[in-house]
Amino acid sequence: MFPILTVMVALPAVGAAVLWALPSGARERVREIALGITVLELALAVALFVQFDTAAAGDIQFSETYSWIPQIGASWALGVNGIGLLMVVLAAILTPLAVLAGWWEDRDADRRTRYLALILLSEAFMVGIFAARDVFLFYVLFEAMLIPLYFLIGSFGGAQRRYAAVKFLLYSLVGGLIMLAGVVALYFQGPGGDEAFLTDNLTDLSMSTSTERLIFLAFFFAFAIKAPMVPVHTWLPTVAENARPGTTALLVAVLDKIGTFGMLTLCVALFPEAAAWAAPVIIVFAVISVVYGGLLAIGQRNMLRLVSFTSVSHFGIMVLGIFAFTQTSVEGAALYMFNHGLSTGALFFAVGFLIHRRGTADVTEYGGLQRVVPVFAGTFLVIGLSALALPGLSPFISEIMVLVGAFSVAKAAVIVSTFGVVLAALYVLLTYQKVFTGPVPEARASFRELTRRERVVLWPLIALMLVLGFLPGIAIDTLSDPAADIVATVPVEEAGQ
Amino acid sequence: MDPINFVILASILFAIGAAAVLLRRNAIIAFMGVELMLNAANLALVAFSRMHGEIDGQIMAFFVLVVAAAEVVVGLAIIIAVFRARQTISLDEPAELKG
Amino acid sequence: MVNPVLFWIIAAITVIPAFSLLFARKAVHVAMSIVLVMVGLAAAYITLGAPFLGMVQIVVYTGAVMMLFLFVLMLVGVDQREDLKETIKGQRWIGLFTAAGLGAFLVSVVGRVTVAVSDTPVQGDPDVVAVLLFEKYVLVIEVLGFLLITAAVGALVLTHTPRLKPRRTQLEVQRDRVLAGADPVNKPMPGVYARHNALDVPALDPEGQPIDHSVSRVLKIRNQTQEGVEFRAALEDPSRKEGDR
Amino acid sequence: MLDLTWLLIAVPLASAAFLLLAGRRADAWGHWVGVAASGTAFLVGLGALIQMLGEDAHHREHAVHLFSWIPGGALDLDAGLLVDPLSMTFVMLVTFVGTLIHVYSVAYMEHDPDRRRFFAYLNLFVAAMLLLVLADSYLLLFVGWEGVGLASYLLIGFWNHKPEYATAANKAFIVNRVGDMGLIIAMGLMFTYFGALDFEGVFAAADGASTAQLTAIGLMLLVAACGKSAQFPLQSWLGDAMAGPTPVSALIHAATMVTAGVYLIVRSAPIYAGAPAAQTTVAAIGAFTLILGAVIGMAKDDIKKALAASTMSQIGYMMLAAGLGPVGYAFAIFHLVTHGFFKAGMFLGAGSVMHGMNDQVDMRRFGALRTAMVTTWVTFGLGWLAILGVPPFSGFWSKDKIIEAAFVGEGAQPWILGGAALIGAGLTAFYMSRLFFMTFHGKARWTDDQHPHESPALMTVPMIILAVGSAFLGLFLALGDRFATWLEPVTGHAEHHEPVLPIPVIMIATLLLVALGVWVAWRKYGAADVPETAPAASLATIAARNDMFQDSVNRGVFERPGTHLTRTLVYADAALVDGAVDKTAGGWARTGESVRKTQNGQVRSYALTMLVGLVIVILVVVQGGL
Repeated sequence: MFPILTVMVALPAVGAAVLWALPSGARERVREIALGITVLELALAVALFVQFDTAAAGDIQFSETYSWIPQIGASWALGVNGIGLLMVVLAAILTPLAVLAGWWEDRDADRRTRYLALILLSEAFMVGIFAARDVFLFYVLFEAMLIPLYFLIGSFGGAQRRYAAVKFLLYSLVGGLIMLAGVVALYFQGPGGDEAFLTDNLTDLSMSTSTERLIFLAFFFAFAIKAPMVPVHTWLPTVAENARPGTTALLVAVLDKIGTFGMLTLCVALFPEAAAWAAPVIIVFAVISVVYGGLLAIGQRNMLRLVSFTSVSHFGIMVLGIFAFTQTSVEGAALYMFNHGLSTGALFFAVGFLIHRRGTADVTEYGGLQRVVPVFAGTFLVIGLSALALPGLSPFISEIMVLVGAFSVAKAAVIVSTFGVVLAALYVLLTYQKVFTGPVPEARASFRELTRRERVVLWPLIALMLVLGFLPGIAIDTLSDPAADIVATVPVEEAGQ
Repeated sequence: MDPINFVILASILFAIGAAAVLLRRNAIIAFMGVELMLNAANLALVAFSRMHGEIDGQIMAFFVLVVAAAEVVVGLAIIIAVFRARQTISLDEPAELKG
Repeated sequence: MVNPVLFWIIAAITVIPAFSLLFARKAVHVAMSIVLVMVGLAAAYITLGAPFLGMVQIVVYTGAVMMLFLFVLMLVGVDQREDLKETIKGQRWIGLFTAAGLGAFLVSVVGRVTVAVSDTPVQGDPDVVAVLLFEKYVLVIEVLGFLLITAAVGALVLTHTPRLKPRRTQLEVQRDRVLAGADPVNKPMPGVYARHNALDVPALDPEGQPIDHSVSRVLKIRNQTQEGVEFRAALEDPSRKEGDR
Repeated sequence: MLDLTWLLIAVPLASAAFLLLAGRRADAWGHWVGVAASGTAFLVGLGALIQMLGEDAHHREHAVHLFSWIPGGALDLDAGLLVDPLSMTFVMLVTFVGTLIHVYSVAYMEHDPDRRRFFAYLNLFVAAMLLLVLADSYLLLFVGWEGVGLASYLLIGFWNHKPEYATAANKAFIVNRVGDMGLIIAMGLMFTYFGALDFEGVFAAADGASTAQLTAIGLMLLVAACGKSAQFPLQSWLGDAMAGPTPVSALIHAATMVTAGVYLIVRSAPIYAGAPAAQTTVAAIGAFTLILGAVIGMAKDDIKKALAASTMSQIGYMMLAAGLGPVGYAFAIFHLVTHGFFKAGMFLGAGSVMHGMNDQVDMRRFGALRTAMVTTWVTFGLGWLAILGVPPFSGFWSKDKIIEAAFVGEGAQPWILGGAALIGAGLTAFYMSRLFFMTFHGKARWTDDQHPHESPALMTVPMIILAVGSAFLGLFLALGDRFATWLEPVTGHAEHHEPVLPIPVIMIATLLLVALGVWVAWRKYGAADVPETAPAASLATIAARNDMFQDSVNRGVFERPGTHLTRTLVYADAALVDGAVDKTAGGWARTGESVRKTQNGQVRSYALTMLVGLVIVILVVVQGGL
């Protein structure tokens, strides 16, 4: 069988190497090359999606297993179920758009080459992580991911980019370190042998309750940092403020999903009892994230920080959905991971375009632009509305599935979370109001309408959100079975909130 | 008289050598302190050899002697190299090791 | 057993000079004291039944090592005096305390130990040692040989001053001189006939013309030079006779 | 034709999308596309209505399956339309009145450079409202529900270059969102208790559900309805919503948006049937709001705001009726329909007045317009008579029935609700007459730059049509209880209950109060001179002029504490949460700094350290060994 997943990991990685190897003279067309590679990757992802057997969405498909370090039982094992499939597709969709969105950055061809190579490298790692079927491989990629990101944030970005990069690195490393302890502990609990780290071999382990809980917490902590949950979220606004919008879009839209993805496919799937034990507390933190993120988003003047706080809020909803352990809520959370990627990605891109025009992310510097750039305003509004989960756009479906699905388990949590709905309206509309409404500014001609390239970045995302808003079945079909499997493993406890 | 007294003598010489290394800033003098420490060890070895009636202790001392000679050669060469570079042999001057 | 008197003599000629390590200001003095210590140690070895080692000690230490030290001191400058004032905070007292403590501790421990002394003292004569060295420990000897060679080479490398620029050939030196405006050959020497002190008389070129710059600038300023013309005139004067003027 | 009902939503939606995407090229003719889309929807609806009328009364409920929406898993939901007499009523109202408003807007917005966009939003509004009323599940209804909110946001903020208008738009959307919370929670409850979100499944399960469950759902639905229908305590957005162009106000107040709440309550009849407490709450909220709206309406000098207050009050009537159960459902919808006509007519009339008066909205600067704008005067007058409930105009047939129904019941409830409805009728008569007289009668108080003139035919024709409706629709529908019978398959058969007072007494009392209201208004505003600036007034009047301080209350209770909370949190996030991390990192850095100092680069110092370590090791070894 054609090793499509390995190819999908290798393609961008090789592409990055090629870009690096290009002699200085040949770097003029580097953007086109990078775009070509990412589009090819997207084509592969589409092929993957088409080939995917929806009827068996709960099973791992496109499996590949090669022995890697048999001494410790690590293997190069890839494969996706429905959830992993969607995340791989999401990564493949957003990377070419990130390349396009950053088209105007960097006049210097060498610098541009470095940036694009790092983006490609990130894509390779992202695909690898979402397809990893081996806990050790997952961990290695999880940590390796930090390398391109550290440079993406630290070398390309705003005034405090170094501070932001270090902060990001420290947070991630702390999480990764604790997770490493979990990985090692898991090895000793596992069956051992050549394939000790395959996730298939790690389910249904018999270990003592306290061991299981500790390992669960080790993994969960790392993922909670990645999917920024209050109170370990503060790295995200700093990074968002200082990194390039394109980088942040990839980071928040795809990479942070590793957190929720890991919670779903590792934490819950491998340690169901511990997950059920910890769920009430986690749900409390999730709800705090929802409200806290929303309130802080309202209080921001910097649009990049604002969007990152909205993500904190949305991640709270995803975590709530995961740890409510009902079929609908888990489906909704998994779907939200995808939809949030589209929505937030588009939002960061759009804010990036604004900053490109005016050079600041401060909302108070804007105003009255609706009359000047109506198309931009309309596009921005639609993207903003997707962030507040307006029906008709896909985030709505996932959000309502989480809220409605989790209601039976955690009534109080859901009721408090619905405040997030009001807060979402506030932060989106207030931002739109400050940027686009009000008296038409004096220097109206200096503000350019959305260019064709920018439309190519934003409109496909909007189209996708519309299609999935009305026909979410395309995605849900691949999620139902995995969600059902996960829910089935968790011991049901009737105690509600 | 018991040969153990030579071991006591060796201990005293060793302590004096160590104190020289710690307290003198002249590299050559400190280096001589090192030599004294080595010789103190040798004395102890020979004394043990005498006490146990085994000749191997002397052989060990012989080896130490050879190694010490090699060490002196290299050490003095280093001192000269440093002197050429800095015109001083004070141990307090080279502070590149500062963290 | 060892003669106590001998022991005390050895103790005296080792410990007392050893203190010069701590108190003597001049490195030369220290080195000379250490020579004494080494001799004392050699005596101790001989006393303890290791005559070969004692000889080697004298040859190697007093003869080679300490001489090497003295050579280095010559290179570095014998008169390098050391300021005994301590610069590192606490170093002197902690160092003294630790060293003294170590010594006291070792002495107290060793002093409490009683070891049965062998009744059959071995004598480390050269033939005995030689057999042992080249039979039982031959491999170690070989390795030590390597070590010594390496150390020697290392010392050469360390003390070697590398030539940073290529050596200038004579041709280059000469070319630079001419380019700088020097005479192509040696400067003409002043004076033709030693009728005066000759330094104040300019040389004559092949055409018989005086060469001004062959006379020291200083003499010209002092007006102590002779015009060459005057001499030439005298030279060409047919009425000139030997012993005129 | 019934199978084509999806066109009702699709056509305006497609038209909206087309108009938005077409760009400036479509500026010249785009508005006619909008009118055509709305008109097409009306024709489709009309076809469906005719087909439905041809069917047996008990087979008029049609489920139109559209597509599988959320498949698989526990929440298996299809998108489908429910076409029954109730939704058909709304379809006709929305498309008919909506189309008239479209036509009117062609002329009203003629000079606006963004007219094309305006029509796109109007079409979106109509499509969303139709989706709302046609949906066959609460979730799909919610899509329309939010769509209506979005469209209203876009239209209220249409002239958003004025900051206060943009704020008004935000306010409308956000207050509505508070109501939406109720709907989301209600859906959560339904899914938890009944495992379904479609009407069929929910209503089937509601039969066996406990009162507590149904009450909880009912109250949450009421919260949603309050938001959308501007009922107390979520009424504050309605007045500010006048920021939008006047046709928008007509659309919001007559055909779409505010009626959605009433629809939701009536549609959820099976839930309220098992939750009397929730029902009573609905009625109480309705009664309170109808008085509140009327009181506010009495003090407003802005013609549009007075009309807005009147809407609030009239919707209060409908909510009151809806809260009475099967007795009132039909009348709630009946009043909704007649109100749709006369309120749309009056708003369009107000727009016509503004059109002729340079966008002046202060009634104190109007007066004597009957001479200048005859058509407007007549059509507005018909609407006025209708809302007053003067027989035989439309309002009489619907409102009188509600007042009668309010008096049905036991204990104190009928007296309170009935009394409120009765007093409300008198108050309505007063403030509407005040509005009418101040605008069209008395002396002219125009400013110098105003030259009132009649509006073009494109504006007057819709007004005339609506006026005819205001006049006769009620009579037509009331004859032989036509309308109640038509709705019976949905609302259930209402058994006849006797009010606590005889019906003629109620009717006469109502008419007397109305007459009194008109007379007082005439004395004060028709016959007497009206000062051009508002005179100093009592505390009560000031309160009414300020919407009963609703904004101050909101500001004091929610906005200011909210702002402070946000600011505090932003500060705390930086200082405490982030600060804790930074402090930890800083602490380690300082530890490193101090440890670094021991690496002073002095060889002798290192030697000392080594020796000390050696001594310690020897001590440990020896002491341990000895």
